[in-house]
Amino acid sequence: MSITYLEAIREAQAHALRDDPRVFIYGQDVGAFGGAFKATKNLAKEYPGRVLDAPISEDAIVGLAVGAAIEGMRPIIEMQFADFSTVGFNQIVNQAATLFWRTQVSCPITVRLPFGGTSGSGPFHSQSLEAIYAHYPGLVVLTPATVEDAYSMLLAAVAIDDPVVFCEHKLLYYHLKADKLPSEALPIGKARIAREGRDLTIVTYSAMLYEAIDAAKELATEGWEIEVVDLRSVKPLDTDTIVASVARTGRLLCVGEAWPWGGVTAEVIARVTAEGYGLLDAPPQRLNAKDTPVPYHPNLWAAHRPTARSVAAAARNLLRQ
Amino acid sequence: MSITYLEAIREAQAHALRDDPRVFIYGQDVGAFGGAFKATKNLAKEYPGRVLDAPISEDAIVGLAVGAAIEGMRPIIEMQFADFSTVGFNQIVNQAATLFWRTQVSCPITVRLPFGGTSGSGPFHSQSLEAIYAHYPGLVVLTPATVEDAYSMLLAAVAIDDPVVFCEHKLLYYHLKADKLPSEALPIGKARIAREGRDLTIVTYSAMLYEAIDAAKELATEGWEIEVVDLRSVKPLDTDTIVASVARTGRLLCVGEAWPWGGVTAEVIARVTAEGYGLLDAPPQRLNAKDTPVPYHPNLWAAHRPTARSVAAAARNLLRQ
Amino acid sequence: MLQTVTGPGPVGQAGALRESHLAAYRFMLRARLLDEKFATLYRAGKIQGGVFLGRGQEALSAATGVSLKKTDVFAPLIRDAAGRMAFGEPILDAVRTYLGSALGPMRGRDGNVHRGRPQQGLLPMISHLGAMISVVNGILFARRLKGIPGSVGAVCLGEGATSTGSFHEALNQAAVEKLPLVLVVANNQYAYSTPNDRQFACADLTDKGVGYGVAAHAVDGTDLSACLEVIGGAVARARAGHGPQLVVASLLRLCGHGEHDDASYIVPKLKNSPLGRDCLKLAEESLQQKQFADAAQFAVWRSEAIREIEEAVAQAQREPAPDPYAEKWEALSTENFNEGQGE
Amino acid sequence: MLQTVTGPGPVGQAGALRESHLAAYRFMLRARLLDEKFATLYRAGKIQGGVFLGRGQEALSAATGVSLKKTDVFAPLIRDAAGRMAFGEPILDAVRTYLGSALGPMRGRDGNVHRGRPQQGLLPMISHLGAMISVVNGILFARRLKGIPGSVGAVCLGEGATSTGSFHEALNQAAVEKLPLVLVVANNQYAYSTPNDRQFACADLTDKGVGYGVAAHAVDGTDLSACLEVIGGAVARARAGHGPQLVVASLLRLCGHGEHDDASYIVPKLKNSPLGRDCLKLAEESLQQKQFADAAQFAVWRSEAIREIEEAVAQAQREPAPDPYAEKWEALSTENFNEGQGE
Ligand SMILES: Cc1ncc(C[n+]2csc(CCOP(=O)(O)OP(=O)(O)O)c2C)c(N)n1
Ligand SMILES: Cc1ncc(C[n+]2csc(CCOP(=O)(O)OP(=O)(O)O)c2C)c(N)n1
Ligand SMILES: [Mg+2]
Ligand SMILES: [Mg+2]
Repeated sequence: MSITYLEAIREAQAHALRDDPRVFIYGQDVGAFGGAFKATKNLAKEYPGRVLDAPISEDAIVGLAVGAAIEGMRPIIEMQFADFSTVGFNQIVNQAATLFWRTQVSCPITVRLPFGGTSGSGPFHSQSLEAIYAHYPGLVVLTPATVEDAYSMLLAAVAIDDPVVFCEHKLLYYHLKADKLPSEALPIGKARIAREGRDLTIVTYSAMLYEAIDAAKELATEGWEIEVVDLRSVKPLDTDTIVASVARTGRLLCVGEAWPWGGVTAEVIARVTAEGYGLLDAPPQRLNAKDTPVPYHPNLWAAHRPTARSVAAAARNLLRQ
Repeated sequence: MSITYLEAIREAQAHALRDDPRVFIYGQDVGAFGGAFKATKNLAKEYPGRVLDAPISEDAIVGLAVGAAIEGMRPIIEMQFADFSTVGFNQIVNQAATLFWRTQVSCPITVRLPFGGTSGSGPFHSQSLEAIYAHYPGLVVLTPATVEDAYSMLLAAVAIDDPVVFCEHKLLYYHLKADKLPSEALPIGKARIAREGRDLTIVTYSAMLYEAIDAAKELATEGWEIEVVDLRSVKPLDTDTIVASVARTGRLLCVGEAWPWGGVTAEVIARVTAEGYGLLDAPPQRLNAKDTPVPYHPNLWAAHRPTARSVAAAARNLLRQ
Repeated sequence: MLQTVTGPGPVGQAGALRESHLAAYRFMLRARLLDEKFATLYRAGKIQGGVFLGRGQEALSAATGVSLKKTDVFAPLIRDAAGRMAFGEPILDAVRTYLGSALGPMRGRDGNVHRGRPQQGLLPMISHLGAMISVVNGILFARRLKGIPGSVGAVCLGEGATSTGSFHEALNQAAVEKLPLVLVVANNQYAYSTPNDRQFACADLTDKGVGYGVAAHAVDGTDLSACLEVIGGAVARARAGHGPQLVVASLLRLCGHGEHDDASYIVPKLKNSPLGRDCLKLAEESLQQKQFADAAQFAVWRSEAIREIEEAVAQAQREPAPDPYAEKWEALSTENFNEGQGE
Repeated sequence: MLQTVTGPGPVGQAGALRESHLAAYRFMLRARLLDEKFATLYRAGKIQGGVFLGRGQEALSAATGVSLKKTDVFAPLIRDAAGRMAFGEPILDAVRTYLGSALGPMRGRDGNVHRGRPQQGLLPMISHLGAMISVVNGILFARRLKGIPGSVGAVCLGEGATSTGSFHEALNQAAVEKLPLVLVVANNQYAYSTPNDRQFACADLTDKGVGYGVAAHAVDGTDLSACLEVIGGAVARARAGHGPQLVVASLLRLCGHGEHDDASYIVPKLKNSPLGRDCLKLAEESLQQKQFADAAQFAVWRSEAIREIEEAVAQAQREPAPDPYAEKWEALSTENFNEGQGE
């Protein structure tokens, strides 16, 4: 058996629907059609009345989920693309994210954001919005990079009593495969050492993990041992694991697919320099997408985002310092 | 004569309307009423047909401004509170911010955001959203801290060919006064040394400037000379001026009123550590609001945001290292 | 948090009518007096943040509150002191929130009109207009999923808020799901200073109903009997499964947008029109005419209400303010996910 | 970028009618053929990103385009190849954008249906549905401020997009400002896979007009003559100062949502209903019946169009792709405000 990242997301939802009568799914085309990416394939049939097509009304979609959560349900919302969450933005950041703090009534909603760049998708079907949501208090922002995490973290997201923005990378949907679904997982909020090393730490998450690992492999041929940390969750952020890794390597490169200003990479560096300053043997560096919208054309797209090659180049620079 | 920060904003708009027929103002209650804060007082009368009340439709308000900009106008949009820009969000970050890059047609709109905490205003009339807008490519994000800058930077904003998010701090509206309006100003994108010092650099912006300056005064009585940098513009961000200051002081404390995750303070630290690492004699630190919504009650509000006292305490800690 | 002010009255339909009128009137009266108290406290500098009054809108608001069951859902807005009390909100919740008592339902985190108790079906508004409607939809939707029948959700709104995208998306959503939503729009002719002709261009706001496939009902918002009848009817229809109901009440706000505002923009023509009549006075006249109550009775109720309000104020003023050192600075309910970074 | 395909015809009203029919038909035909070419290229793996066709919607789209002047404003959507060409978009703009030529109007930065030339009044859509309407409002509003009279702005939309808050806010805004906006809604019964009964609950989408104070017009979207008449009329009314016009066309999309979609969710009942008829075939029948043109003429036009398309494709395929090294990675037009940080 082999299961893709996308199938894992579908399985997690099936599992949640099966085990928890409070769970329902709401979003555009998620019903009979099974979703734009087929992440809810057959679920409407298997769980009648609990997987429902929504109108093109992102604000009302999220609002409905918050109300249902107040009433004790555990809604899973699918945005057709992360980019469209900007029109449901207010309900996420002001309604869902403030509810518990204001009222002590928790707001267990999961907002699934199919996100990130894919070739040819252009400025409005490629965005990485994890930093936007992480800036607001009251949200948990998850960025699974593996099939196993896609499954276990989505299950965990549904079980969390707080609103979760679940960033699932579209580039990983079909290509990333695992042999089977996991029965155990790291807790939410723990980062993972995806590859061990001692010369430099690359901190990254989601699809960029694979660029980082490829870069590490390339650098291994040059004799460097690169440690790669997969954040898994960008809020909460596991500073301890990062600092411990930097303590071993003395060098830090943060890699993110989002725009540079105030992204995950800036946050990681601000934390490491505050808490683990003495551990660094060289200035911490970051590598992000360029500060423009995500281009449509494959040539431009490939140059807009960090790649194994640009990660390796940045790492080499840093190793030389 | 004495002029407030709010009056300076009104004067800048009057000036822009007078000198440039392409300018008009659109927003809720900005017409005969003169705006919720009176930032457009009398302008509808003085410039008939060019200062118009809008319906409660932030999305359409910004959209209209973008269309007018395409047609060569220079609209100024007033959001009643920055917090409500979340429902006009998509038009700002996806329509306005991408237009030039996609089409080479520039989008000279100015979106005025009365922002920041004031006592008793609570979670939805107090937010600081500069980091949210700065994360997106294609926007200029300005945060004037003085009466002079409120005036000259708003005039500059209207003249800029790109969309500007103009963050004007409500706490400064009435209390901050100057003798007269400036005839010259630093260019947009240049930070200002608001106070010179040699022991530690505090980088801050907007209303926090005054907490930083008060902290510096307090620390001066203890023999410390604190340099205070007023960013003025958070995007573009004047890294050079910051690094030059850190080169003089060896210590960096970043202070912001916004939430911590991925805020201006994280961005500043990430830049300084990348570009001026060797200049630091101690780990760079940051001080932000707490990671919760902005509380209503004055007691809580005062503890939620950084104050001269907490800034001084953080600086003292850092000076000891 | 339930309170009832109706004693056992005459039986039958006439009795029920008398009862609902008297109940609603008493909530109107208390709301008016409570609002006046808040205005006084505001002028004395005792209140932080904005004070928003329902003056002129009490009939509509009270009629909404008394038309609901305590198991229903209610999302009031800034002018709904009357409806809140009618739905069961204790005066003390209002007073504590306005005076910043740590014992209020929002514990100083949110204030004034932003109070509520979601678990009792009373939603605390966020400020973004229109945003509460879909939340009420969600509660009604969830109850349907859970097989809990018969609930209605009422949401109050100003006419200005009908211009928001949230209003549109949520009303359409309710119509598609055929939810028992009652949307009560107080058309008080202004949104802050903005007159209706800068807000919408339809001849009448009830014209919006057909475009959503939603029944729409117009009512004279100054007339308590009419409000009780129309809103009561709308609530009954929603409860009976006829889907969302849109009620549009015409009236005038007899005060500023908030207490900081002198409302000088309200044109005399409107003030002097039937819209400008005081619903509380009209209700008193009508109750006397109907022989449901007399002036002496009004006076008794008034002094009872004043006493209750004064007691609540005195109590709240003795209560502690929130303590920032005892405050948990945590936005998430999952304790270990909260981060203190950046402080 | 203007193109005209109408030769000098017979004079008078009958002549104008013939001319507009033939012009529209030729744009329909070209759009159909262009779409088919894109579908073929897509299947051959020659196109990056989604391919969205207007099959079944060409009559409506072409009628919209031919009803506009070149100085008007047009915001097409994903199914408007016909309307775009009728408004003046060269085939080459479409082909270059779909094939990723660096010489296309979006220079590889945006693709496929996201093309346009704002300075020629042709707006390149962002993806967020409903978001273009207020932008068109802004252009019309600005022209009024500048004293440029007589422009109309046409915006195309699917019925699904009527559920967006943006649609609502913008249509209301246009009504309040009495802007010469023509909103053309293609009710093709589905939004992606979502059928109308999950999208809205009004009996007919034209019922929405009255709630905005906007004139609404229904039209059979499969019937070119009807589309020309109704949209032409709506454009004329908008131009004459009667404020926004809402046109709702009933039809069916005769293809998938995009070329990746087999549209298996479209129920046979609809396919076999009058909505499912092919507007292009109907137009040919009608043109023949009206003796405006005959089959031989159609064949000539068809081969002309094919030749033009093939030439454009051949040209675009020879053109360079965008060069990432020559690319300016700058989102702001103010050169020195661009930052390279974080790279
Ligand atoms: C989305 C949004 N934009 C702006 C505001 C600021 N605001 C608060 S109340 C108000 C006017 C509301 O008018 P209306 O809906 O008619 O209610 P009324 O005050 O007349 O009862 C405005 C514009 C807001 N709360 N939400
Ligand atoms: C705000 C927003 N939400 C979701 C989408 C994703 N999306 C793209 S097209 C589409 C369906 C559109 O249906 P309709 O408006 O009826 O147009 P049609 O495709 O039928 O022509 C959806 C949901 C989007 N583009 N914008
Ligand atoms: Mg009003
Ligand atoms: Mg459709």
